[in-house]
Amino acid sequence: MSTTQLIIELCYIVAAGLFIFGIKMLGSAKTAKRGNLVSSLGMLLAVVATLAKGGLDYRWIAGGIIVGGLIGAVAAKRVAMTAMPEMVALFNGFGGIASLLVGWAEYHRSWSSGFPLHWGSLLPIFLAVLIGGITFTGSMVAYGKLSEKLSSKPLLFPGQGLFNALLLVIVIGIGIAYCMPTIEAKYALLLAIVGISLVLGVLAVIPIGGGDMPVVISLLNSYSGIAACAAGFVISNKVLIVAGALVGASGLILTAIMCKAMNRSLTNVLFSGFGSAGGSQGAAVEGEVNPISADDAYYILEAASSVLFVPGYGMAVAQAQHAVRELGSILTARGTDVRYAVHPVAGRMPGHMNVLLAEANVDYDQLVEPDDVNPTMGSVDVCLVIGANDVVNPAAREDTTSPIYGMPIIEVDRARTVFVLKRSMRSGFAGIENPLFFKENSRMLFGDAKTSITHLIEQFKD
Amino acid sequence: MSTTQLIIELCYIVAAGLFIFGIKMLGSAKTAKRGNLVSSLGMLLAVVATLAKGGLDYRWIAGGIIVGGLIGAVAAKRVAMTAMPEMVALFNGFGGIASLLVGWAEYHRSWSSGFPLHWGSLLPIFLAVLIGGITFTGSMVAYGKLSEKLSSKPLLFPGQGLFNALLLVIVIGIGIAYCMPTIEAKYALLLAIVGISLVLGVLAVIPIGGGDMPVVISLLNSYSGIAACAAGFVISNKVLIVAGALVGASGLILTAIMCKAMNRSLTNVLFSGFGSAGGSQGAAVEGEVNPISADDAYYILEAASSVLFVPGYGMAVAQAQHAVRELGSILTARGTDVRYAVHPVAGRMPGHMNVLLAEANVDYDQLVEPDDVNPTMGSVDVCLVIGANDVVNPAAREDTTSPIYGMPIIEVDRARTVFVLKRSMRSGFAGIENPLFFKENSRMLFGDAKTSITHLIEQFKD
Amino acid sequence: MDTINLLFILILSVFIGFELISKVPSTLHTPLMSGSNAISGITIVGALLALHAGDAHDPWMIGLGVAAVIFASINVVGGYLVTDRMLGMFIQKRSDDK
Amino acid sequence: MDTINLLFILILSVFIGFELISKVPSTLHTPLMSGSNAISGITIVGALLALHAGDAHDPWMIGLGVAAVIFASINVVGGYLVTDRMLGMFIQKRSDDK
Amino acid sequence: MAMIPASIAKLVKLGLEVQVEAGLGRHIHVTDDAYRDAGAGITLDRRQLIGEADIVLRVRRPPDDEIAWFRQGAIHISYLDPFNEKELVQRLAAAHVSAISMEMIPRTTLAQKMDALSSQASLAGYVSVILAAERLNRVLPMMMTPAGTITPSNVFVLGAGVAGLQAIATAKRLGARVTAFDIRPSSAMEVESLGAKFLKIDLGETGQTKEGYAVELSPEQLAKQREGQARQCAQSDIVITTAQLFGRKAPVLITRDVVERMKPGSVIVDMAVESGGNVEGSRLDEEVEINGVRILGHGNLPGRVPDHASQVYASNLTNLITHFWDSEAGRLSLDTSDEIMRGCLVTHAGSIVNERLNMRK
Amino acid sequence: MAMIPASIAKLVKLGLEVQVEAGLGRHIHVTDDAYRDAGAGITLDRRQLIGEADIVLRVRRPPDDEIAWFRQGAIHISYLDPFNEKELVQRLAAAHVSAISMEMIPRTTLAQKMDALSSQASLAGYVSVILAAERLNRVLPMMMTPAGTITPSNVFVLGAGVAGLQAIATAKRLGARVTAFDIRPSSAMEVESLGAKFLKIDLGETGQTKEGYAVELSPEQLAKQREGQARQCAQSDIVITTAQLFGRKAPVLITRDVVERMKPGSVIVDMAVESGGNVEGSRLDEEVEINGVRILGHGNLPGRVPDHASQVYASNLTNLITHFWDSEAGRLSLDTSDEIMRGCLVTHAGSIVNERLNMRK
Ligand SMILES: NC(=O)c1ccc[n+]([C@@H]2O[C@H](COP(=O)([O-])OP(=O)(O)OC[C@H]3O[C@@H](n4cnc5c(N)ncnc54)[C@H](OP(=O)(O)O)[C@@H]3O)[C@@H](O)[C@H]2O)c1
Ligand SMILES: NC(=O)c1ccc[n+]([C@@H]2O[C@H](COP(=O)([O-])OP(=O)(O)OC[C@H]3O[C@@H](n4cnc5c(N)ncnc54)[C@H](OP(=O)(O)O)[C@@H]3O)[C@@H](O)[C@H]2O)c1
Ligand SMILES: NC(=O)c1ccc[n+]([C@@H]2O[C@H](COP(=O)([O-])OP(=O)(O)OC[C@H]3O[C@@H](n4cnc5c(N)ncnc54)[C@H](O)[C@@H]3O)[C@@H](O)[C@H]2O)c1
Ligand SMILES: NC(=O)c1ccc[n+]([C@@H]2O[C@H](COP(=O)([O-])OP(=O)(O)OC[C@H]3O[C@@H](n4cnc5c(N)ncnc54)[C@H](O)[C@@H]3O)[C@@H](O)[C@H]2O)c1
Repeated sequence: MSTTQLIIELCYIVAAGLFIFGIKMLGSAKTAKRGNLVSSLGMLLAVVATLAKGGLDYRWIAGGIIVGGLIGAVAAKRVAMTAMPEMVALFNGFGGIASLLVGWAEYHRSWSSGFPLHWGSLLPIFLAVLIGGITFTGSMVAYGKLSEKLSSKPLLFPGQGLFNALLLVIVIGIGIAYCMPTIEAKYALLLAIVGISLVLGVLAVIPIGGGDMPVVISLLNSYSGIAACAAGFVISNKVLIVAGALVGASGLILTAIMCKAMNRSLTNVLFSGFGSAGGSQGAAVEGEVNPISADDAYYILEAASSVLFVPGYGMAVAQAQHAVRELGSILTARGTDVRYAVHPVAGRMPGHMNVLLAEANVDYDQLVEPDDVNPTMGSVDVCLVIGANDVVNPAAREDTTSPIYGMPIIEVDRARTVFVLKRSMRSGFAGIENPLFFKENSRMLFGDAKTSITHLIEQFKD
Repeated sequence: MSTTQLIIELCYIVAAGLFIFGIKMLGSAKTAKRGNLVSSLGMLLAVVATLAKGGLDYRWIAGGIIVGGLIGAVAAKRVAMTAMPEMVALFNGFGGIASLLVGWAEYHRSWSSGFPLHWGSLLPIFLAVLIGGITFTGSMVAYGKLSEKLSSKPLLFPGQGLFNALLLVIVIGIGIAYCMPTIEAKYALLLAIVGISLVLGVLAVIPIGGGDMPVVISLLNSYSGIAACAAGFVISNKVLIVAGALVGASGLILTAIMCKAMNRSLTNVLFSGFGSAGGSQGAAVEGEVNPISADDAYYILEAASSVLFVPGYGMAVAQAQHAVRELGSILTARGTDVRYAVHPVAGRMPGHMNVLLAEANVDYDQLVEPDDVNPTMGSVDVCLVIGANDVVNPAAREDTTSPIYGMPIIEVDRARTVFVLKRSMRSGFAGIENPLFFKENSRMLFGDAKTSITHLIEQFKD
Repeated sequence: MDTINLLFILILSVFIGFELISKVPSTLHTPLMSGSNAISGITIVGALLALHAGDAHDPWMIGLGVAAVIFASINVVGGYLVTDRMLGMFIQKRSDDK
Repeated sequence: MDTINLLFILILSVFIGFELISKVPSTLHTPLMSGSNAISGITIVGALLALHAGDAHDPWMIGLGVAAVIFASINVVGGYLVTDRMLGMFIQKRSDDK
Repeated sequence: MAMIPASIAKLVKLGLEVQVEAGLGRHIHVTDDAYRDAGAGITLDRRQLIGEADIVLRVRRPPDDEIAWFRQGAIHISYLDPFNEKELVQRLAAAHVSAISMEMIPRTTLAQKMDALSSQASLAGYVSVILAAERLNRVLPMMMTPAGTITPSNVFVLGAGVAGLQAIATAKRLGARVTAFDIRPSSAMEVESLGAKFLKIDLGETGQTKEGYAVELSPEQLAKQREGQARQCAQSDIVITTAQLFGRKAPVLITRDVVERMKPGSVIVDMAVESGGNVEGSRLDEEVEINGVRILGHGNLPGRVPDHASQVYASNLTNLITHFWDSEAGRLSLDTSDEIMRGCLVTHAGSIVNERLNMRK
Repeated sequence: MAMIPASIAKLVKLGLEVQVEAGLGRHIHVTDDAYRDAGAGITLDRRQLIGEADIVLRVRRPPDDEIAWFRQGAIHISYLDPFNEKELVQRLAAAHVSAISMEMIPRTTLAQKMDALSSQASLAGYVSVILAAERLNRVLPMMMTPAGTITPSNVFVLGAGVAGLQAIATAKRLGARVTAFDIRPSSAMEVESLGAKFLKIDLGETGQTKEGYAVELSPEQLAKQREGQARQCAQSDIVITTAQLFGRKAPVLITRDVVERMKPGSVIVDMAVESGGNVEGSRLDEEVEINGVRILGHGNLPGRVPDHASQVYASNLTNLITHFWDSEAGRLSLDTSDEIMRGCLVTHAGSIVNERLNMRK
């Protein structure tokens, strides 16, 4: 190995390390800005090392970099704060198409030189092109939806799911053929792959509503990492493989986190065409109880900007008041708006909740009565119902035959998301069923209230 | 590449993955047992894959594995629970010598075949032999000390540090010579390296006291990983490299953690010959303040089995009572013995601490008076002094000229470790200096008491 | 052998990628996405290598290569800059809070 | 090139190693040490490979190889078993607590 | 206790015309002018006041002589103690007064807002502890002081209904060690939900009416209970008894010999004194001292915090009227198909209509 | 208040012979036998008791006629109020009695254990709140009930010394909203250390003696303070005043017009009433009502929890004797080179030896 080559490879190793540190640092508020710098340093190093390799067509390269760099820089500087997510989508799409082009170019070189490639090289080319293509058009559609150049509504046509699946099967079939040594006319196959991948990208994103675009972009971002990784295999370049794999893997994790914060599953985001089908689906799940784990609840709570605690007799039984107050303080410290709604009959004596909350040093000013909080319930992101039952029973509003019909309740069911912390599906003092537990925006966090809250707190600390 | 070879390599990849999961799982109580299983599966896979390679001398191999395996199994089954750490030391030493032998054998093969090796192979051989040798004898000495076959006291002779350093320099010199293509008589050099490495291992561990052996074993364990890694480079075997590097890196982290839990630095463990030099050194650091971070304090607290909280006016000012109680509950839940020592004049009114601790729901039964706790202070692992000052001032006992001489205090300075949580070095109500802060077993955890305690709590949660 | 090595590297990188981030505050979701999007622009290295001096005669190669370089450059440069701006806002907001 | 690949692999592994454990409860220190000690017995793979059939004529090679295999086997087998016993005690103790 | 202006304003807003007897709010420092500002008229003559009213609100039962003043069909809402005041009830029925008894409001979740027993009992529970603390010769909380450690006082609460629970909470707040006992099966958890200790005495099967009230114990059970409690009482500095049986005489839980075994200087508050007393020797509205132990038999404990007692009673009344107000007809609907009304309406249209009352006869 | 057996046992163990006047512990329910069991002798005749004693312990100053009964050189330990009882001090000096004044014990960390002012003030602070709560027409804590929300009462504590702080703590415990004010610079932090609010009034420079006592305010400052407080008082349901100036008359902080602006039904506890009172119109041992506001002027508040008051006072005395006991000589060492003894010894060997006292003359 020549010394230059050695140095280049060492630079790649260092660059890979810088990417690792960069991503890690981006994950925490304190170091994020520096993390971005570190990773950009890694990029610079990788590019410089590559250029040092020699034998490249520097004029074209210079031209390309200058043009691309300028466009990128201007776009990044000009974009309005609010339009940043769509700009990221755009950039991401460009990364995808670049990977597609790299794969294509590599095939083109072998084709024009007449030197046939091994399947070990053809497979990565196929993957780079396919995933790069999907990423490109998918990102473009996402960009269009976010910037409202396209309708942000999900666009559905009958049989769409089936059609997409078919297309995918076809392209994979073509890909297999493409890799087979016996099959000729590979260039045509490649072009077919390019075409189908571009179509697939559009079709995959079109049916998703604008509100879910951030998740989609994050997923596409992971894809573009995978595409880069595939491109790395095409040209046997380790830094591409490492960086691509890092982005691919961490992007998947980030996507999962974002889904959790939206209280959705990835499948649900990708395939439900939620925005349009939401209504009917909501009715369909009625009568179903949705349990949630403290781990998952964390992501939703973490993303909330307004949280309402609704304590009841169960909080007293669990003696969870201190834990509740602590969770409240943590949220407050993070800038979340936190209040405690005390229902007059919560607990087993008048003022039961007051005694406990005062013991735990909850500020009197944070306590609100049902009448004060109900009108603004719609703007509450998360309601934590802590061992309360009768006092949050929507039957009091909805079911004229209910023995508590007409009682003013805390209308937690009108909050965006409701967590109900209790041990089982048992009823409360009044002995009546609570339809709240079956509402679509309710999540049951089963277990002793103190344990559950402590769990939630633990999630916040590390 | 042949298909067998491909499969072998894939097995190696899987084995590496199993090691990664195994170590990760070993780090948490819930999964540790399964983690060990997972990693042993990885080992099995790696061994089987290697055997599948063909062309090996299977009779000798079978013999070796059976003999070694039997010895290992019997030793592991027979060893008394209490003697396990020394058994680990022994095993670890064997791992080290095995790496040494692998390196040696590889050199021997090239030597006997007359095919000279490149420096890129000689360097790993040198490292494998050197580190393997140090690990071997070092571990043996550690074993001897722990099993009390050797005196567990540190053994020192004058100029020892200098001598060790010299030896290290010499062996590195020889190593460089060994790698140089121009130098002949490499076999002699190798034997010299073997010899010196064995001596070095003994000399490095002999001066360390028996109490520090766990840390030493952990460090040597990391070394044996590095040796295996070097051996991996010798034979260009990836699974060796990965597994060795994993053990080397995670072993270093574990060593650092163990040092922190002992409130020591690694340098201090390795070079102080602490047990013997401790006395004089103690006197030397008098008058010095040792600050500590909450992160580091965590490791000590985590390892404590008996903790005493000593609240004072500062806890009241910081309104840290809830946080203190929470930390107490966490410790109690982990099986730590937790008490709260309330000094009669702590705070600014009689019963000041009682009011606050009662508010935070600290059980009356956990409160102790100075008279009760002082006699058993020697068995307290960690004393957390939370914004108390005058009431823990040893001047009341030691300094006849002190204005508080004769006052009964809480004698926290007699606990194994004392953390003093306060914001500065300022004095308390009585306006007098506190020699406690300068004691060797004291660590100042500066900052607002509530913030510090919250920090500590955070460390416990993840 | 080389492919196996690359596969090894891939697997290890994926492991690292999965370990790297676990709990990201929601305010950082977008910047993190944007930052790692910039990293995925590493494909620029592939683009550069596509522009072999030896291929200068083939306009197709040049076309594909230059297009790849341009797109990748946009991704890299734009990605890093936009991330930096986002994080700038973020830090500003945090100091405003105080 | 091969060495570079191995170096790449080494570096990535070291990264993973550093990330793997962060906060280990003190009761697990010894088992963890013991468990990873068993892993460091991976050098057994090297020992096996040292016993090439082709070297059967050289008693030195056989001696070094067999010794290496024996020592490494002790490390591996003993290491895993002793770790397992330790963890057994540990789990027992924890269930006793309840 | 009396109506407060804020509640009057609510009634006026509902469309009622409200008249207030002059000087009504004197003892809670509310002037006639304040009522007038809230929209009420002031009437000097009580006879006229009652004679003209469709609905009469008051705290206690009407004196016998006033019953004649009512219009036929008038509604009278107050405490009535109908199980013991049989004669009064008959007289009200005879006068064709529709009488609603506040203590008969069912203890359901929906009826809580008009449940005066609960709201008053809660205040009484608080007052009982304050009163006991004031009379006790020690302090309640623990204090570790330079002059030695002051151990926390022991408080024992017998009967953990609404009043008992509030007493527990208040004593806990003051730092006492609190133990409690009750015979209802669900009460152990309720006591522990306030962080206090529940005394375990095995009485065998005990019951609870569907209304939530305790069922009377058998004599053997009662004996067992007394025995189980005796030691706890002896250790306690304050004992607060709240045990009541709805509509019956309260059980005697603390006999004289138990009192005598208590520490001199301790205090007993007998909150059941008005319905016969839980403590042997307690006397209504008196403080009896036996062997250095003070037994407080103050009736009407909520009356010691008249401001709040008035506030909550007035709210209960207002909530009741609001709940049953038929704004179209402009009158109170006395429809006994409603569970709450069926529970609390005692007399109507010339007869005694209450099931529970009729059953008990 | 009286000596308790546990303390006597300590003294006996130290080697002292202890005689107790018969019937001493009656009001704290301690029998003579209990004292006897602890090792004390019982003497019926006080004259004999005093005449034979080397050390006499009591709570209050000796009556004038008893001074003649003392042996020359006898030591007398009690409260003396020496700044105001000049004549008494002179008489004690003349009788060659070595008098130790409990209120003159320095407020240092070391002397805490014998500091009776602190230990009694602490109890008094607790009692003041319990008393006020008992007299108030409302409850202290917040309660959100079906019959409306009961807002927490406002408590305002003036003077945050030992008594004030304990009052703050007790009121906080009961769930009140507590605000406090004091003129010592360090007190804001002390108040906040109990979770209460400190009222900010800018008085300019205020001081604190090296003993920790407040320095008297200038008339302008006092005026400023009164003005700053007035609004807080008007909002408060309970006001507790504890402001004292060591050895001087207490400042008048609440004038009549402020009282008149308070809500009827509120309560003021004037804890400084014995040294002149902080509240205009308060009278020692009386409850005065002005415009519906009750002003409690009870003296000797700790006497309302006599058990604990006795316990801590007895500990203080015992700690003092133990501290100065010269076991070799078998007597109390009256060495005035000791800071504490210098502070509290008032008369010795026929003359008044106390610096602070002599300075003030
Ligand atoms: N305020 C008063 O004066 C008073 C007096 C008497 C009765 N009440 C009545 O009590 C009721 C009060 O309503 P509420 O909503 O406060 O309580 P609730 O309706 O009685 O419901 C309490 C809920 O807490 C849950 N729970 C119990 N222990 C728990 C634990 N350790 N951890 C988590 N959850 C636990 C129970 O569900 P799981 O069993 O599934 O965990 C139960 O459904 C009203 O019906 C009211 O009328 C009030
Ligand atoms: N009990 C009574 O009745 C009474 C009454 C009056 C006076 N005293 C006197 O008060 C003293 C009580 O002793 P003590 O040990 O409790 O207190 P202390 O000696 O006064 O010391 C309190 C310490 O707390 C620290 N601190 C203050 N705020 C803090 C915060 N936010 N976070 C962390 N640390 C904080 C201060 O150090 P930094 O400034 O460095 O943080 C200070 O050194 C005795 O001298 C006693 O005589 C007692
Ligand atoms: N639905 C609601 O919102 C609501 C509101 C208030 C009360 N309640 C229920 O009403 C019921 C009665 O409450 P209350 O406070 O009016 O009760 P109460 O005043 O009738 O009796 C007080 C307590 O004394 C207890 N008692 C009776 N005999 C006893 C004995 N021998 N020893 C010890 N204790 C004895 C009772 O169990 C009760 O808890 C309770 O079950 C309560 O939960 C329900
Ligand atoms: N060293 C110790 O351990 C110890 C023990 C007890 C008390 N002390 C100190 O002794 C000092 C006196 O305590 P105390 O309780 O006996 O005081 P005190 O009874 O003499 O006075 C009570 C409070 O009234 C305040 N005051 C005076 N004039 C006032 C005014 N115009 N307005 C408002 N407040 C006014 C004083 O500052 C004091 O805090 C305090 O500084 C206390 O910290 C120290």
